Amino acid sequence: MPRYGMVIDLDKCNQCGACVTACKLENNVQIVSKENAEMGRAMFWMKMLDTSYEGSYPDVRAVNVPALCMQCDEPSCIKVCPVRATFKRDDGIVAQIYPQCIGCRYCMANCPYTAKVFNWFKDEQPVENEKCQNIDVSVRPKGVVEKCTFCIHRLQIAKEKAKAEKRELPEDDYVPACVEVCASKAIYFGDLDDPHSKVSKAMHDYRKFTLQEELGTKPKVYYLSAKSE
Amino acid sequence: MNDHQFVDEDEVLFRPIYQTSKSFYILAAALSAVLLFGVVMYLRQFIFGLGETGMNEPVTWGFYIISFVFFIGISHAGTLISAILRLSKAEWRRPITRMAEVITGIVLIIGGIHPIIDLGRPDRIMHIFERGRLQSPLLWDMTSITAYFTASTIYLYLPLIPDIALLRDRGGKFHKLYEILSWGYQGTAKQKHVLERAINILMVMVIPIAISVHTVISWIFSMTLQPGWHSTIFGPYFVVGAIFSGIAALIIVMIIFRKVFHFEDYLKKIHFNYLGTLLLVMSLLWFYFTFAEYLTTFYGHEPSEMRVFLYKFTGGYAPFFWLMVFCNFIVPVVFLSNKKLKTIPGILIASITVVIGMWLERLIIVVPSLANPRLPFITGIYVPSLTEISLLAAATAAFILGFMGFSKIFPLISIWEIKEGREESVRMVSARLNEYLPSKGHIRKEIV
Amino acid sequence: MEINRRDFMKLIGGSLAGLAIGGAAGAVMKLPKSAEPILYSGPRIESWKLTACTACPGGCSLKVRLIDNLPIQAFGNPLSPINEGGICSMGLASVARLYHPDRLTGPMKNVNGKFVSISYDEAYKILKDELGKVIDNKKQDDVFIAVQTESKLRADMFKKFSEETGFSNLIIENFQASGAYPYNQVSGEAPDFIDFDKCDYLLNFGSQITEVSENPLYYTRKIIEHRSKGFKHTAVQPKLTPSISKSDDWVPLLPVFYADFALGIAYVLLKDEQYDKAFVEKYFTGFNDFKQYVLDNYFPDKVQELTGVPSDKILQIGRDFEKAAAPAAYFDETIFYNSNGTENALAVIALNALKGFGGFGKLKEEFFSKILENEKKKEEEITFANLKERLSGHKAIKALLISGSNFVYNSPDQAELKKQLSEIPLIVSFSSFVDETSSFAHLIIPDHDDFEKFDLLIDKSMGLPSATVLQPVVDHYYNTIDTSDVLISLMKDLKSGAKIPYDNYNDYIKQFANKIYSTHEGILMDQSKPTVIEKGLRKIGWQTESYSSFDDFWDGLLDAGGWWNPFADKTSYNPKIDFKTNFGKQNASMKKSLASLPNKKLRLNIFRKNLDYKGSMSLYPVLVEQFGLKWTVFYQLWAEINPDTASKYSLQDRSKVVLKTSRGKFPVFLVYNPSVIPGSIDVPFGLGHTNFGDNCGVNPLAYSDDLFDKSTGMPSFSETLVEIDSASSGSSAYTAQIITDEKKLSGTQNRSVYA
Amino acid sequence: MNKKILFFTIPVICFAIGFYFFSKTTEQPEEIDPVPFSHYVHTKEHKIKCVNCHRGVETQARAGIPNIDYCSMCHSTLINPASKREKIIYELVKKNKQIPWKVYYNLPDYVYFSHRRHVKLGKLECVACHGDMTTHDSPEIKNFSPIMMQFCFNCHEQKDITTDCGNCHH
Amino acid sequence: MFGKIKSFLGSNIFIQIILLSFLWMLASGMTLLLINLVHVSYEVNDHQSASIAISILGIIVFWILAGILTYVLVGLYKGRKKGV
Repeated sequence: MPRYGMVIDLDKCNQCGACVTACKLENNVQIVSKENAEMGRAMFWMKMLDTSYEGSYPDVRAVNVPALCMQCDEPSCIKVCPVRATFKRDDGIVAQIYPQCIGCRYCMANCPYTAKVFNWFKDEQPVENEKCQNIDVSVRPKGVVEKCTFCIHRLQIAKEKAKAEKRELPEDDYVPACVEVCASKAIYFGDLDDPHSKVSKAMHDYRKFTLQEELGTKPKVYYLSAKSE
Repeated sequence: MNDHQFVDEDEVLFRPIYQTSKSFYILAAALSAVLLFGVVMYLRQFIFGLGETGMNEPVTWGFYIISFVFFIGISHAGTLISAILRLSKAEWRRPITRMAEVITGIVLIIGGIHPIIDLGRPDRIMHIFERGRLQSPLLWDMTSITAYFTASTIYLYLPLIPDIALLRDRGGKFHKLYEILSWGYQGTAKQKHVLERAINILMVMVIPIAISVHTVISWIFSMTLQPGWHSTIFGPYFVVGAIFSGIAALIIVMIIFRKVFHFEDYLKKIHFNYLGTLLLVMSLLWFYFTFAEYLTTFYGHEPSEMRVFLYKFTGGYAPFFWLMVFCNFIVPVVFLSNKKLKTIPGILIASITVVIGMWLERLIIVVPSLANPRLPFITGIYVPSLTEISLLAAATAAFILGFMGFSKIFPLISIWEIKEGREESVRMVSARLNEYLPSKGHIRKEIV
Repeated sequence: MEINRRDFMKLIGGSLAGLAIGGAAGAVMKLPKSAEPILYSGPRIESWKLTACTACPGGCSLKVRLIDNLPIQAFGNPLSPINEGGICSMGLASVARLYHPDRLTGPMKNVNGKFVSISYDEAYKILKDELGKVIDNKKQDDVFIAVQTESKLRADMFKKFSEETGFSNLIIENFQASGAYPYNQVSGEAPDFIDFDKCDYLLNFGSQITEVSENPLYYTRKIIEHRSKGFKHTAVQPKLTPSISKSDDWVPLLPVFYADFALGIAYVLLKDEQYDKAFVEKYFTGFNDFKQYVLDNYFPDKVQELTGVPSDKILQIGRDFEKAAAPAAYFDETIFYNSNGTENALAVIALNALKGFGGFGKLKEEFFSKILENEKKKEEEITFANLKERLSGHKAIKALLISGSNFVYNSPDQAELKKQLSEIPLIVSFSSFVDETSSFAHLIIPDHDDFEKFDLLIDKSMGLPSATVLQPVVDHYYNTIDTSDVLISLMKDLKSGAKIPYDNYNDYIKQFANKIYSTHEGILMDQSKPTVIEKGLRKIGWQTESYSSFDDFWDGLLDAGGWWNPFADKTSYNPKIDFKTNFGKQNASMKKSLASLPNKKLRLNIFRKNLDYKGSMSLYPVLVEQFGLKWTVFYQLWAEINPDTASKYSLQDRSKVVLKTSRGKFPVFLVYNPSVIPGSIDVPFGLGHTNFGDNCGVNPLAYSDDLFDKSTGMPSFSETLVEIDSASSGSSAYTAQIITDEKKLSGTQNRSVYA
Repeated sequence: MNKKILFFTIPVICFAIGFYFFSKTTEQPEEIDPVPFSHYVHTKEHKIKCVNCHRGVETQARAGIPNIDYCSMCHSTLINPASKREKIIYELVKKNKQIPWKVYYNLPDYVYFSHRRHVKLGKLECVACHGDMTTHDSPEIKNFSPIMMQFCFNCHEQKDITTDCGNCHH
Repeated sequence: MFGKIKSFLGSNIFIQIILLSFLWMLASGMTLLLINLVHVSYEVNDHQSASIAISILGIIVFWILAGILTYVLVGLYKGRKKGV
């Protein structure tokens, strides 16, 4: 069984935010109304954790970190879910089952990465986007929690293709949207256990770190940065 | 002594059941209006979604969870206190216990509903029963609250039986109801004995359950990794807070009914004195816990913890925090520790501030931690919406209404215990004293 | 217990009521609509088509995903040498434009302030007659054509049109072309590209090179690679943009001072006698005057007091520059967004000249200019400046044709411009939306959406000629028509006997492709990068693939999404340049006032984000949403200020502030940002559309002074002085309330300005 | 007294019933197709396989319903002039007017179901889920075998295929 | 016969028994629920032990409570004065 994970090379990332857009469009993440956005209900499965600044003027540098659900190996969100709506799959992806979720938002309260978002209202895509929704992903009903799934629908389809063509699932067949679009090739994705995969090679880089290691949630999203974070 | 005289004597306690003033109806109407409004607001929320509330990212829990914790806290007034008092054979408990237990009963229902109000998809509540996950603190909660509710209702019901019997014997309205509920109680020795025993068992049982309930509620928070929540003393801290607010609520209720139904010669100054002292003690205890909690945070100086800490002490929630300290510590200590101020009005003021302060404390615990998550980049603001406020009002209204309703069916002060007290306690106490005191003459002075 | 009739009735009634109520409750408890299955009938057959992205000058190759032949998503084409599968936010969002509710469904005629739709023939007739009249009484000079296109071929088509019909006042905004503009002034030709194989030091003047530039995605990859080789990249910019995150060094500097800074560096080179003497005396006419002038005026301390850049910094950069074997001082169109832009550009060119343009390169044989007949035209270019002066002067304009350009939104002090526009008797727009500019039009003949038309985006910035195909993904939904086709038929009708070798634009494209084919060079984009061996084989004239016929090639081109020539050779770029102008004379007063701020005044520095190119963002909700700051400020204009400056004016972080310029007041949400130049306020550009998609926020340009680059006519983005009008002490805890009344405020502001 | 109880309880029970039914009913669209399509005639009489019309079955997630130009491959000429039904489709083909098929098997969009996976890889017969459609001579008015989650579960369990929620729901 | 039943249905004791049975229903319902949850946790095997521990606690408490009430009510019923 593979163990999917991601490595984001911050030294390559040029903070263009294409991954964020790609994520929103790929997963039909709803674009909430202006009022809600101002109330802080904007929904992003992947977001550019915004600029904290290092150094003092004029030698300042901006630190932007693209952050998504860390797909922890020891997820703190699944510990508290009262209805098993979120759980860890065998391939390491932390799934969120929308039809099962009762919307108690306990998992959100317990996610140290604030990676989860909640459907405060019923899905309200602007008319511009209605016609170009991704049909592979369901539109979440109101009142459920959602989060990044490593584009799990892509995995399903890729697997099926591979099976239909009677071959193993090659590394590049399944990558999340954010990885696919990254212009500076800063995001690696794949099987962490497979020693030959790009991602596991990148994972053993000396610059590796994860967000909030001290919590022991064992994120499967690693970051590379020469500056010690 | 002859019966007739007694009935007269306790007539006051029966009066509320048989006589109803106009103001009662007016008040009831007003309150039910508030309640209704709350219901309507909830229906809106149910239809349009939780967006109707002021909650957002990352402040995903708001008023509902706060009032949930708060009301469950209040519930500790009752059963726990009366149980402890019963256990410690404090004679002055007799007129108090009933009200305390009633508070528990009503408030538990209200508190228990709140998590459901808070759900995004209440129509899927059945999922908890189908594929629930017992490891989730929410489920522990569900279990323990149900248990506590059952226990405390029974614990309320059993001491009520003799009074129901009395009411039944008087005849009049609700006759059938009383007949059913009294289970043919006639005060025979055997029945008394059975009742005694049951109550004694319950007494012992209720205390751990009650404590467990609030510990579990505190665990909802302390089991998470949120800064400001992930703390071991949360269990006792919450329990203390709960009892604290409980006593305050109890005092308020007592004083009000004393005034309204003229229970002056049942609820005497001395009762409030004792309760006041108890309140003072709890206040000090609460302060001790709070101090310990925040001192460790501050000393540890862990960055994410400190963000929450500063948010409370100097940041956006500073006003609420300091108001809380003022309400929960300064006011009670001032009013209750000094003889001149420790009058019934004084105690009332103290208790009211305490109730407010404890509500604030729940607020202080729930919101700031969520507003300052571990990743420092995302921070939230929480401004409650009309829906939430009206639902809080509705909950309060429901509480009062419940009490009023109860007062129209059952006596608010357990009559038989009063009677028993009059008949027995002098003898019992003196007997007891004889057990643990050397000489007899000495005792006479004490009692007479 | 016996039940009599009445009881029975009661019972029935009760049960019915119960049933009803129960039913009602049950109905309420049912799943909400959104959770019920959304029905997609149809087989959902998935298909992919390749086209090109036109959101910015880059011209990346897009891979569009269609379900039942409806495009729903766009990704990067992994085989394209330009973006190699990467794509930016704008490209991703672009599909939404196709379905945008505001898209014009057919030609529109402005009948006293209201647009009514008319048939194409009608519209065309009006246009033809009007232009015909103009031609008849020889008034071609009174007609202006404002075009903004990133496609060289489309631009070429317009040039052809102006040639044929004699409408000589043709303004073409094209990112690459305007980048080359100052070169045309001082020398014959512009360099084609930065030669990353040679270049070992990149000094970047104001170009957001990895965000919106000639070829952002290619540059992104290249610069990462470049730096990993240990070469330096220094950025000179007034704002810490994401591009700078990929540079080793940042010199915060206002665009006004670019020239001075560049010459300051030139001084270092000259002083150290480290410049490329051979090149200079060979190609640099008027060098001695230049040298003298620089040595007299630009010693570092002077530059420091002028620009505020510490002299040792200047020295250090100068030394880096002179040490480098092949340094490149790079600039692109963005350098002109300033009233002395051209001068800055010339200074930078001069700086390059001192090192013999070592970092730049040129294609061996000018591949495309062989093919493009109208590209090499060297006479005085008409720019937006001419239009401005014409508008302000009282020489009337008979007609104005607008294609793709939304210059009203993109120019400062719009109130004046709008008045002038409303006086023009005939404005014809080819825009497919009613945007700020085309709202003044009398006639709109909407162009196809970019997913509905043919084009060929040619590019040299990679050091290799490449042509990406822009092909229809769907056949056009509405009654729109390709502007170029309109032009062609106009040419035929207006100029009788005009010999036009193609009957529509697709034909033209095909012919162009045919020329590419006939060279038998290069390969299609359907295969990965050729290996060294392959290149070697090519050198000795081995064709890896050959097409039986042109049609063959054409089909292949469409499938592959483009053509490029990885085997093209490049040469060093060494043009003859001569400087008649001498620098530093322009707007000295402005510089002074910007350098030493008058009291209570701050600089308004408008910066651009990579989500918006010339105000095109507002069409895409997904971009507008992201345009916010720190995920807490959405759909409103914010301003970034240096904490020190803020404390001087006692402004709080995350508070609401009203800024006041000479043109009016506008509210902003003030946020601290330590990277902002002290004394300036940075506000983003791209919000505040009045009628073009999303209209949230404020367009700061509308409030800035009416300044343009003298020769290119590009608007100035960073020379307005602004002062704090009122600062409400709103701390973050009360944002919610603030935002609401800010909305009102901004609304009124807009009205007062646009009245 | 107990009459009162009766009067109380029965409405309550009714309430419960009403509640249950209204909340549970999954209402089926009841309109009849404009084209009186007969599975029987196509499959039994003309020996056409399911796959021939529902072409997606083995290649993609959706089986798909043929549109008019696919019908026209056979129906461009009258095969059996006697048949009244065939005339209708023949007319439609001539006018080249699309048939507004009713789709009775609406999968909720939060369920991922792939026909290819089940038919091609899983080697399932159509009958297994859809029931024997070949007997239907009259046009469909409802989904012949209403498929609930339990239905999937049974099969998955006995064939012991993963019943992991994340596998079908997202 | 029928009359007897009717009178029994009318009588207090019947209603009282119903009331009492409610409590038992609650207790047994709770038990069933907890057992079900334990069963589920075995199905998807996560932390069965925890579930079991919690459920044991819960079940015991509820049964004791039900027991106590029954004891009291039965006791009261038994302990009535004779001849009533």
